[in-house]
Amino acid sequence: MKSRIPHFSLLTVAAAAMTFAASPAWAQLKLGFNVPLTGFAAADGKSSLEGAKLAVEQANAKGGVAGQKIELVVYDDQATPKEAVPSATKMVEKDQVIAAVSGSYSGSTRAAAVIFQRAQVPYVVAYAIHPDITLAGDYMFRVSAMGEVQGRGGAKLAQNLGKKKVVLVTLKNDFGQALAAGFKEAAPKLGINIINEYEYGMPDRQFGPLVSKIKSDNPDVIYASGYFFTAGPLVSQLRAAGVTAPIIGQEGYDSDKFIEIAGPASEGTYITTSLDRDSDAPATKAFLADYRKATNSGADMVAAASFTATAVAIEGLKKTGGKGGAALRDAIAAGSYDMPIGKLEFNDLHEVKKDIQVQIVKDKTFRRHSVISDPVLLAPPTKAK
Amino acid sequence: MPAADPEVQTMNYEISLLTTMAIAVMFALSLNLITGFCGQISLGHATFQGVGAYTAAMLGKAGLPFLATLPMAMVLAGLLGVVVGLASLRVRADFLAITTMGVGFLFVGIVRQQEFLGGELGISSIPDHGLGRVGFMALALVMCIGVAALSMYIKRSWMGRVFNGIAEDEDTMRVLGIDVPRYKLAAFAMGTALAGMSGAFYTYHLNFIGAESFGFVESITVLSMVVFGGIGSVPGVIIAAALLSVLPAWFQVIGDYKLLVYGGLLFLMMRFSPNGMAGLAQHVASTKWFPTGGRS
Amino acid sequence: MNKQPSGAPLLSVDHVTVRFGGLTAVDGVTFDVHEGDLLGLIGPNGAGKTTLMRAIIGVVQPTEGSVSLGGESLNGLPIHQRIQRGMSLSQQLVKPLRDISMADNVALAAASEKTISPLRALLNVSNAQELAVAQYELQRVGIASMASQRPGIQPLGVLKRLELARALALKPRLLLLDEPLAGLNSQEAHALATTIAEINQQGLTIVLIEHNLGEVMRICQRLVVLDNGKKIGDGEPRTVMADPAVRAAYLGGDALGAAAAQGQPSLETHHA
Amino acid sequence: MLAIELIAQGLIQGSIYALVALGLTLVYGLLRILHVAHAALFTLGGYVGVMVCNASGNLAVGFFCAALVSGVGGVVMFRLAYQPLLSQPPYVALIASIGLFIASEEAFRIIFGAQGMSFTNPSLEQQFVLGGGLQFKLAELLVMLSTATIIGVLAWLQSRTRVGIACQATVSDPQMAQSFGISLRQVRDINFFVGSALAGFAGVWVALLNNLVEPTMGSVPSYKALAIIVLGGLGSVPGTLAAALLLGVIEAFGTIYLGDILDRNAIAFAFLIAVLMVRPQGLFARS
Repeated sequence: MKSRIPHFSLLTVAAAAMTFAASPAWAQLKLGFNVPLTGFAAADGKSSLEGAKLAVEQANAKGGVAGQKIELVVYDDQATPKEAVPSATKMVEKDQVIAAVSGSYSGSTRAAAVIFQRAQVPYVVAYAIHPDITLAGDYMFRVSAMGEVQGRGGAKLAQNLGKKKVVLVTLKNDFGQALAAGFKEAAPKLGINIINEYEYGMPDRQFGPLVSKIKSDNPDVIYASGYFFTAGPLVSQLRAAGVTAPIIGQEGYDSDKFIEIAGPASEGTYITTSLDRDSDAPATKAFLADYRKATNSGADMVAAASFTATAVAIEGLKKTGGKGGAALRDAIAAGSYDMPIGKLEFNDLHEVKKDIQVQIVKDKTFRRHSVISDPVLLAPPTKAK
Repeated sequence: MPAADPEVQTMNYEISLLTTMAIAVMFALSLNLITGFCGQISLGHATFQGVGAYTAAMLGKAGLPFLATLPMAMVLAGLLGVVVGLASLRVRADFLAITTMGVGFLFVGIVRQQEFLGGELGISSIPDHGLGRVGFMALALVMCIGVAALSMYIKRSWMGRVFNGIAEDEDTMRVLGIDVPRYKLAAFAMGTALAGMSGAFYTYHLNFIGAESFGFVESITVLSMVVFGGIGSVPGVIIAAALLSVLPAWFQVIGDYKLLVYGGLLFLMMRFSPNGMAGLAQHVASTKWFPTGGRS
Repeated sequence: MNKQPSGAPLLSVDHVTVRFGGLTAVDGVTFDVHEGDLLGLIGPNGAGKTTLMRAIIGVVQPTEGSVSLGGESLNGLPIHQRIQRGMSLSQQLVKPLRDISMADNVALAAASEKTISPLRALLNVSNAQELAVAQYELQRVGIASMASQRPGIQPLGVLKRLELARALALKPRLLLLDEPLAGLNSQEAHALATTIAEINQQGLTIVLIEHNLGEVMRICQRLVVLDNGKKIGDGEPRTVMADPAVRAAYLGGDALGAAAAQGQPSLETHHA
Repeated sequence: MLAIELIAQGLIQGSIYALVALGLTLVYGLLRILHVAHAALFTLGGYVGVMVCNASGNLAVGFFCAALVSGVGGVVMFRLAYQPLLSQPPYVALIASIGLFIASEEAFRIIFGAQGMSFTNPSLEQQFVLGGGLQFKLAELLVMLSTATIIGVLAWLQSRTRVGIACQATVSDPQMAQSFGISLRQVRDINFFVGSALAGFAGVWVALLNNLVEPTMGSVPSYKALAIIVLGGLGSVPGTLAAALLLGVIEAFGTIYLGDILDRNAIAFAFLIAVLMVRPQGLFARS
């Protein structure tokens, strides 16, 4: 009754061969990079990798650091802690990276942070916003605003737009929750009344029930957290059901794909981000042009943040002449940087205090709307807290 | 933070890999008890690893030492296992897989909403187990060997023989006077308790857990390990779990095609050797080198 | 050596009725089985024999009436508890466990004390004692030579004997046989029927459902005849078969009925 | 008024579930295989629909090609993957199907890119305002309409035509059907083709509703459809339709009123497990 199993020793031989493949290592300045190339976060991973590669290519074009070329050692962590731990350990031990950059989400970055801190390898985080990351230790740096800070920025924007009744639509992951926490913290101080909050999961694309409930709430403004692949459908379904209240999003929306998916419904959507398309700052303009030339697609927030994090690490290496460890940590901490996402300076918790760029979608592209720079409201947490 | 002396430091990668392997083997063997020995297909086994992981994390943060959280993790996971076992007894055989899958989604759906379990942010800054990296790995390996030995013992005992009968034909076993429901519950209880243990080790290995790490994908992965190794075959499951758990790390070199190869391997193994590696080894042994034929 | 019917019956079936929706498969059947009997339960197809057997073994719960073993009612008990109380069933469709040897199949039945609970089963490993019992039962049903082989490659006759050996290994007080001779040629049927008769003479009470009237007439001391769920005959084989109601209901008055009426079944009897 | 809208949204989501689950019910009823890779055909349909529609500018052609390609894909998957495994225990086909599903998701990502695809000019966007402020996109109305017509036609085919009866006979007793001269291979091919085509068709609808197809769009349907065929009672077309619509409505109300206790998937499976505890054979199956 057992089916005849054909002779298949080929399968066992193939499995054995896999185990011995190893990557050759040359004497170069190795910069580690963990990024989700597969799994649910692969879309952001792709942009993040492009941004980091661009920064390394530009640096190598200008002669690298102290005569050595910089090599980006890329690991796919599928945005999960289970993959991030072995990747980070391997980067530290086998590849002996001199510094590392995170182009991944919070879950994997938090797990990797502990390992880089213990190995005293400076770790510059692009867009993962969980507070625990910089709390892991003094070798950790973050170039984008934390979730709570962006949330508070969103509340300030709602006040600037003169809106009173707001409905929160929160993506159920740490990014969404941090943004909601920030918004709820600032709203009462700014006279904004949160009439309702709804949650949705990462795989959700159809928001019919949510949209109907929001329509019945009839808010002045909607503060909805998400990424372009959730926000695109959400915004178009809100408009399709006749909800006209303005929608405030965040850096997760910040990609041309959002406009492509939501189509005409995306017109007039506000987002709090740190990449200003109409910026006249040379660094931003140059980055937008170089990125389009390198990938013939528009840059998004994730690419800009990853480019910035990589560039910050490289500038630190330039200052220490290629030396890592504590010297590199102090060099990065002390530096001030003019990057595509704004002028950056690290506070004692190695968080950055920078303004929030408000963009608005006007005839199918992101345009500058305003800048929010309230030093008190947008102050990142410091070590003391 | 004093830098660990360089010599030990370079071994951390292998140590963490070995620990990951030991935990994965423990977890796969625990499912092998339920699905391999007793024939009850579970598509939600990661739930019980999750119960063990969260129990250990909460108790650990409350001050209990790691070794004290271990038995508690096993007891709680085992209890939930019995409850799910009881529920699954009411359901038709071919619905069992889908019911256990439902339990898996319920677990993730409930845990990620509870604030005291850390909600979406999960639980972090779990105190260190205090055994040192090498000591923790050694303990994981010892427990893993213990579970393997227990599995081999059960397989040779009368319980193993009854499980094998239930897996093939429940009705015949009832006619032989076997209390089939109680045996199924015993398999569920033991399997889920051991899964809880692997969960406790998982927590202290990664010292950060979230509800997403015990979802449907993980339940499918561990079931694939058992089936890939050869359902019911203890050595087969051990090898498959060890290999597949660190495959992503080895496959870094293929990078982009990692999951494609993993899915392809699963399909090809099932298509050409349904009894997994154990079946393959048996087939190769019985024809090529031992023409007298081992067990056909 | 006809057994004197002792006082209390071993198995008593009291007004058992089984209804599925509108259909009444078994209708108020009552009969007793005494220690040492070899009772034939016969009737045309669809008479309700198998349903009655399933009500006795517990696969089906009777709508009315009760079944009791050794004076103790079995109503509501699951199958395994009825088996543990001394009842044993050899199924019509033989289903041995295919990836273990014939001896192991029988040993599994012989280990009933050790497998009474999962914990006790966990604490017991050795099967030497059970393999000895298996060897004895296989020898008793005449297939000891194939003890170490797999059931998968055996002919139906051997599998039927394996089923019987497995039922005996449970050391039952009452053995229920559901059409053991079905599918066998006449020599195999005759040999197996003889074995069944010998086992009965060694003291085991047996209830036999069977279509092979020749063998049933030969080895059974008593017959119960069912038709459309009702009992229409109970007593000595010859007197029961002579009863016109039985012949009319059962055989529709064709040739075989005539032979039975002459009272000389062509096969010699084994009544010692 | 909100309740009406929630029911309507539930029916829209339910229609998509029905189209996906229907194919699965036909396959499971026939072969007792947990065909997880069925969701890969849903994704394939989505991609083909968008590409053909963008290229030809005609949505109907997109739908037709998607259903056709997915249908053929289903039959090929049956012949290559499941046919040889029919004699094996059920978990073998399950794991083979899961392997196929994982590989297909990755293949979509590698071939079509991780960022997903959208319609160059999305159609069926026109708004319909019904009484009481109810506002729907044309696509939302049409998905319900087309699901109802398709399932009506299918139910009619199953009960009135020779092919339909042959399919039902094969589901209840394959050996008996074969003895009546029904070619099992033909019936299985038809069922796989129709079931997979429906999944491809549903893929295009989801692409229209969200204006987005992505490699992982099949992950939710891959397990939710399994819950639906269990609820609907295996192999029964009306049962599956009813279960799919009911689950859609329950999820619609659940996400609003139970949102902070359970997430969307947990609601669906809590409902499934509750039903199975009360009626082990499923909601609509005869016991």
